[in-house]
Amino acid sequence: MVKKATIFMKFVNGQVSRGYCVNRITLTNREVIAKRNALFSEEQERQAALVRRVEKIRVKYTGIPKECTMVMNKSISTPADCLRHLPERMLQLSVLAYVNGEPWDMSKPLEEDCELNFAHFKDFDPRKLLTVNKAFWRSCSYLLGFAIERSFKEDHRVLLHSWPAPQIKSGSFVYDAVLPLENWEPNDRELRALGNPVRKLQPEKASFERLEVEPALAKEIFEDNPYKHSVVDSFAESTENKKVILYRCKDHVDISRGPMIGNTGFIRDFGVASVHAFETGIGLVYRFQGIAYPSAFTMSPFALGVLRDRAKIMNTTGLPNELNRAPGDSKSESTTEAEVPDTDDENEQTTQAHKAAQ
Amino acid sequence: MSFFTSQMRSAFSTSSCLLHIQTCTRLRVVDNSKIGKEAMQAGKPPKVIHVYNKKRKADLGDRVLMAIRGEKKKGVVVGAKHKVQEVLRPRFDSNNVVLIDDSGNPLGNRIYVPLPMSLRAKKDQYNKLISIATRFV
Amino acid sequence: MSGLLTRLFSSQLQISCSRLAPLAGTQCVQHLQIREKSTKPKRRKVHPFHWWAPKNRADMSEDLLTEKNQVFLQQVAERIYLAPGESPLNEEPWPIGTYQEGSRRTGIIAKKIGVVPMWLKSGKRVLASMLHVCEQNVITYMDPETYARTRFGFRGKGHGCLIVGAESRDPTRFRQEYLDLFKESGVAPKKKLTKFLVTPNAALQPGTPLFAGHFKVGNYVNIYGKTIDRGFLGAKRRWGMKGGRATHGTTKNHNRMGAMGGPRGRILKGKKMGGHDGQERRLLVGVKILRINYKHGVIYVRGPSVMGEIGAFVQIYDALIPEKRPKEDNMPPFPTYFPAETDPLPEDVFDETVHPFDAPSIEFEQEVQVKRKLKVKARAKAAGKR
Amino acid sequence: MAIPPLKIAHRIRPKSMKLRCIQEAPGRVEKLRVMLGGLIRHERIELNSHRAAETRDYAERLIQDAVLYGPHHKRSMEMASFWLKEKELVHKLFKVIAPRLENETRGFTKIWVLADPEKTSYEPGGLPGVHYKNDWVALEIKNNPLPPIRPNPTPHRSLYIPNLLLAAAAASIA
Amino acid sequence: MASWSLTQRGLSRGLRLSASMHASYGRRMTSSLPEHLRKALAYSAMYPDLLPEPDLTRRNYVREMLERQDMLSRRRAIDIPEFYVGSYMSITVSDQNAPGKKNTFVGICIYRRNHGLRHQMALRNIVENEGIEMLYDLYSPIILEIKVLRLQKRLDDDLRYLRDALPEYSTVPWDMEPEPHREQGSVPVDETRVIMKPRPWTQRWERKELKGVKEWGLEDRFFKRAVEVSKPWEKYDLMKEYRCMVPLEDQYVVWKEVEEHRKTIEEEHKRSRRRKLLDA
Repeated sequence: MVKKATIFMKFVNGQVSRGYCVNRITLTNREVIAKRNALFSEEQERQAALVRRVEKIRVKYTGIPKECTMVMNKSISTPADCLRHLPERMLQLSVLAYVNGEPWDMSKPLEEDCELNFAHFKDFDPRKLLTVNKAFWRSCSYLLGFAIERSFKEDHRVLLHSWPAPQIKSGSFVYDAVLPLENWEPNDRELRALGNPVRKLQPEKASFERLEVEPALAKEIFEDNPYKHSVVDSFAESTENKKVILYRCKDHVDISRGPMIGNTGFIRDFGVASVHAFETGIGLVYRFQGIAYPSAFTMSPFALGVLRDRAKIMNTTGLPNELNRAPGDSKSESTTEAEVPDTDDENEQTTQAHKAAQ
Repeated sequence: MSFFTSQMRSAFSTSSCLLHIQTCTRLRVVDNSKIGKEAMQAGKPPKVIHVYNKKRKADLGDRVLMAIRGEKKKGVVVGAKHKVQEVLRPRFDSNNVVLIDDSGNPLGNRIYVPLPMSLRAKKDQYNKLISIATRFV
Repeated sequence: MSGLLTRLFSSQLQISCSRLAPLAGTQCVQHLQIREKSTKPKRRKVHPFHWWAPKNRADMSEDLLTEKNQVFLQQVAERIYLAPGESPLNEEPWPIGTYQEGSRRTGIIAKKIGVVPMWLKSGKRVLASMLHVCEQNVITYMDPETYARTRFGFRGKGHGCLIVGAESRDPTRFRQEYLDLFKESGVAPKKKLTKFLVTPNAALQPGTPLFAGHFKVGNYVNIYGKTIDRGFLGAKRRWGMKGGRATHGTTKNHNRMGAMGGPRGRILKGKKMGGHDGQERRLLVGVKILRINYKHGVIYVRGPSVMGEIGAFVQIYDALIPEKRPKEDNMPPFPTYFPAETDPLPEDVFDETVHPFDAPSIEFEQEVQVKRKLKVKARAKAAGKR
Repeated sequence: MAIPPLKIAHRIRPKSMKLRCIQEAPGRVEKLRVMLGGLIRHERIELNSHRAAETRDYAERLIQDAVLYGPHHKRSMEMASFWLKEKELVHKLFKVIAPRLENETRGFTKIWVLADPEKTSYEPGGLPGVHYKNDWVALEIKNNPLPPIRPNPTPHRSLYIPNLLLAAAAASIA
Repeated sequence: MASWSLTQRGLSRGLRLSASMHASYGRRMTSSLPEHLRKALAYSAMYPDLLPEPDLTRRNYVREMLERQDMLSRRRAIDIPEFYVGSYMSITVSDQNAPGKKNTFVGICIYRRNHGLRHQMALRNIVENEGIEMLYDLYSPIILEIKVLRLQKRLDDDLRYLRDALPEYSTVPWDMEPEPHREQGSVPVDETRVIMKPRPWTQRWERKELKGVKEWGLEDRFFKRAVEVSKPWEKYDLMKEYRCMVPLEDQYVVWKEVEEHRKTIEEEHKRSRRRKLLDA
């Protein structure tokens, strides 16, 4: 515990009051954010230090403008690093990497010789297109959590709950959170202010960092958030190597199965459309709904108005039991995604595309 | 004057290109006044030396001063080959004039060509002239 | 717009969104600015004023909407905006003002569509300009106090201001700032917006449609618009200067303006030279309406000199000079014409001086009758003198 | 002579060709004949945009007459044999091109703005970017056997996020 | 009527249908033009005034429609018969200055110009050895009567060269009686070819490619020069031709209205004209 405290003190130098005590049960929002961030950094450094000897791998790039082979560093180089050896236009376009035909985060290090490709929002391959769309929607949900945590004053302790699997057709991306407020109805200005942290992030092009950690560390990171804390074990069981996948963007850390888009520069007109409160077993939960679209497209304000108005309606994605959901059953994004039946048109089109390809 | 023979006429143009009636335009006398007849027969048609209006371009019914056989005579334009054709304004194949004296009475007593109907609006000025005309168009 | 859209969706899905009611009132601080006016007269203003709401979207190339979705957006627009001629919002209709001495009505927006000849009953041929009244609505009304506080409000002299918009356009073409201008009236965003000064008793509710019935045949109107843009012209074409000789050894001097010098070796200010010609705002004062086709909304005004090309927008409003103001015997509807099914307007109305095309040919009376008329006139004159 | 309207946006007034030869009018006709002959022969030519626009109008009129009246119409034949200097091209116009474009409703020719080859290689079938030569376009007759200049740049439009969202909104209203 | 119903469909659906219609006609009927095309050709010669101005920058469909309505309502009020350049005509107008307030002029129609309500026509005659021309607005309400004395065409569409031809070619007897002509069928063409006066002329007629001139009375150098300055490619200029015509689809809108007008009003006018002739 002492070690934790030192790290923490180092990181928030001068910003926290002197009377700070590690054993305090409740921390403020900012303190929690800083703590998670520090732990994440520490783990990242630790994992980086594990790679003692630099080994080379051959990465075969199979996309446009022409095929090539790059010699990269094993467990260090990421697809984002490979992109730097390609024309700048590819860097501007590419949203998601594909390694050996599988979606791969831009920030995930390459482990062995592989075939590399990239996907973008207007891809010719409909399968890739759907994956990219989902990654976009997922990243937006993630950033909604980022915005919620940063928008409230210090005396309002925010507990992020979870977000359902990305459902673009539901009209909005969602994040559920528990707030120490009763019957809070934000007005238009407050809604606009909620989206501000992400809108400021857009020109920064902050990248998403991926890290696989042991469940114990994940529990330590989320020890202040009972909902996240409780999900860690089930999440770790569902993954292959029994680890928990964490993502960090700026200083926000969250659990997700991924993949995420390369950076926040691909998001345009991020906005929070509405906030709905609903009663559950754990009390009042607020559902934040937002809307955004990729920066690869332009959109008329009128069309965006139509979509925003639709996003104001309560999004019922991931609420199967008539809004009654206990925190223990809460289906975090990772589990819910697997359970959503593949009936929507996107998947139909994918299967058709599969058949056509064969 | 052998100068105006038919062979020579194709060699140079006299006044046919002058479509406005203005100073130096040669006109055709269409009444039977003695001086007019003589001038036309001699091949020396009268030449406008002044137009009695502000525009200095004569239209149908305007008075002009002409040099004819060494004399100054007044006349009324009774036909013109306008370059710009206007509705209900007759376009004649030649620029016709009737010689008059200072009081507006014609010098001759016969007019050989039809006169424009718009001349009848100036009855108080050219009563005599209108009465000797045989035909209006 | 968003409020209307919310209504649309909520009515379908029956989920109340009443918690997201818009703000009670917008608070904005009016900054009063005092600026020194430049002494240099500005001949022409090419760009729109910087305080106007930006209109067209800059880049639409990456919309990449499917045809289905484009149709869907059109359908939404048709449903949420008022149809042409539909009554405005469900708020209380404003009281209709009554005419008093010195009242000033709104004008209407029209398009010049051509010049045709017409014949008067005397047989005289006159030219008439045809002005096609566009589909248009009142967008906003500013009362005199508010209007006086705007940039050019001092010109209003106690008048209020009506903003009228003509020709509905696809809302996906415009920016949000421009779309916001049409929130109050609920009409579809318009291509053309203009401002008319009115007295408060002639104020109209936003959303009110305007028609050709706003005027009557025989009224005199002012017409305001922009002249044809001819671009950069030489002195010969712009001012009708003579130019140089065509032949006799002339080189490069055929189209030049000749001497321009003035006293003491300088050129006088305002010397006519080559330059940009046209595209200037001009006012045509007191032209008579000879005929109105109410069915197709076409006004025929006397004279071929209405400014602009065919298809150019012009503004028509009542003449202001005392002799040509609307008179009591031929008073146009005040504050404007409201269509009533019980009393429809006739299709086509001619002025009494104009010969209608379906009437038999003109035959003049014999001279005897003319003489009698002259006598009557002379008598009337004599009576007047006494 | 009654002429059906052209199905393309044609030039309202002719513009100068800016030829090097001194005689503008006959030189213009001569140049147009060369370009029309090339177009009918190769079915796709590259030239500057201004000349392409001029040539396109004439090509449209020629093909329209050929489709409408056929080879037995005296005037159409006269026109074709004036504008196409080689006899075999006249034959090709009436026997090959006209039957092929019989049911074409939106013009018989097409102008493509040629794209930057580098940029297009990043986005297969992407947008026209900087032209690889200033003001350089391709003029082609429709339905030609040549490979297409640019494949459909957006084949899966309905899967783009704005379209998915709008389609869902439309479905929720209906 | 079958062809006209086709035309109407073409009108309602715009360009698309008509294009396929032309395509099918093009294949089947190569030797003779389809009936609706022939009708359009005949009407555009018969009623050149009813066609709008072909300049695309000045066209407006509302204006053209209203203008056409006015023209047809004027044609209802007064009998404006079919006539061509070259026909012998007599026109009576109201005139304040004329005795009896009516003025009649008889002559040969030498040209028609302008479109719509601005349409004008010029008559020429030789009266007392003086050539006189009168210009009329066709739709002016002061025109009381238009009579066609002899319905015919000449070899050229513009007879202004009669000003420089010998006077006998433009002389029309003042007291000419209207000649009866067949109501149906083609219009006779007067193939008179004129002899020109010696120069000077009002224009250089030898450069105009006139068909109706027999004797020019010119030296060879004039014709040589005419060949030098001629522009033989202009008749092949497809776009020039296209720019000075109203496209076929726009013409159908006009001819559809004209067809109805002919059925109702002109038949009545024709009957009354025939009755008058019989009475005389």
